Amino acid sequence: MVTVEFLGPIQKATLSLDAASLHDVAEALKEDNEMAQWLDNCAVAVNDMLVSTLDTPLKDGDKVSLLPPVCGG
Amino acid sequence: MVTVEFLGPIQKATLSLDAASLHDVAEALKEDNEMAQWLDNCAVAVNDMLVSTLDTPLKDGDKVSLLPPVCGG
Amino acid sequence: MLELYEGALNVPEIITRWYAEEAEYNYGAYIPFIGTVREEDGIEGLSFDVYEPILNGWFETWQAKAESLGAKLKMAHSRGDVLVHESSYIAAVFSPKRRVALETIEKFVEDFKASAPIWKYDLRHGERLYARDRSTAISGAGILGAKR
Amino acid sequence: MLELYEGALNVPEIITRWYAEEAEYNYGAYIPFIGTVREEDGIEGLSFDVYEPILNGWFETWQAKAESLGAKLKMAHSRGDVLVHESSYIAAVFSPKRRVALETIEKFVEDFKASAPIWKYDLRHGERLYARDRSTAISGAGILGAKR
Repeated sequence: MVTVEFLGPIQKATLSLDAASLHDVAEALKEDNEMAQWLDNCAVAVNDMLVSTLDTPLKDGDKVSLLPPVCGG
Repeated sequence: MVTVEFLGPIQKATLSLDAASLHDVAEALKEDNEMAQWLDNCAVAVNDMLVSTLDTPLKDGDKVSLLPPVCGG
Repeated sequence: MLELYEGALNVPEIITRWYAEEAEYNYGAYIPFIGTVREEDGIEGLSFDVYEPILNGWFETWQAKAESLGAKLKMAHSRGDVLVHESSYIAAVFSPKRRVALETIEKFVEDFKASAPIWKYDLRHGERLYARDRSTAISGAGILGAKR
Repeated sequence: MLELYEGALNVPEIITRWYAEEAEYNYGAYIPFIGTVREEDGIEGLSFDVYEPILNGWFETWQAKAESLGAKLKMAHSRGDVLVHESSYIAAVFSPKRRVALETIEKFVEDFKASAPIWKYDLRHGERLYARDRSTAISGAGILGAKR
């Protein structure tokens, strides 16, 4: 099981799901209509490191974070 | 008569001389060996406005200032 | 050094303390950038969410870059609500030389705006509204939405 | 506003007073640049001569340029002696927007170094030695030395 957390303005509770890579996370989130507005503009971190490909493997206990568009300052 | 003042590191007292333009000031200063190291690198102001040509006319009471290389900050 | 505060920053305290902290380290240039909430479009203020683990990593990467130039960075940011004319952000560079200081503060502040995991909300009639139109997708965003 | 002081600048007083002075004017960005005397080559400090009439004119020209961008400039500089690790120079910009602030402080500080009528001396064993090798001829200098 991995956990998927949604940062900042995404109003969604943390999920737990079975996933061997980020492809599996992407498939699960595409089923969720609420997420449609976010998938194209979120960055993704695994265990707090940003990643650039869905091929990123996942293992039990990993934390996946979705980071929507930012505006600090 | 115009006055010629020497700013910053130029160790020279203010001069008074007859001059119809900055050409006359340049000629007078070229006679002065102490000034040889300064004439090529000084900017010139007339009545506290920087000028860019020796053709600048001068009238009685004008103040000419020589500004050697600067380093503020 | 990265400092996070609840609510508005105490700008005089922070910028003078940072100056004092580095006074003996022989830096020739100190440039703090201070960001203040502007009164516009009738907002009462802004509010911020900060995701600290990734912000720390981003800041440490920048600190290493600054150190390689002989410089040092400091930053302070607010969480939660900051009212108009209060300040929410200070970024600062110390450097032996002015050119490095000027170039580093500019690049640091611009990358901060583009990359730091901080989310901004307008405060309007007591509501907290995501400032989506002023927000920037982080470089590399969108992989989850890509077609297989 | 241009402020000249005998000896070292009181940096905390100046940068916090400037912040307070502009607090209600809805500027989004404040960037002070603080220049501090570095300990190098065994100097005890630096010393400065300032020619105020031309400095004022130079500063007013810059202030008008800043105003045309909606920004405001402030500057403080020392006359006379400033010891190592003391500060002699502060330039600051206030602007509604960050890009204008970052670009203006850089251009202002660089033009200051090239153009402001201020002369620097090293203090060494109590002597005041013109820092000729670090000084820059003002743009257009040299007309008096030209051959007729």
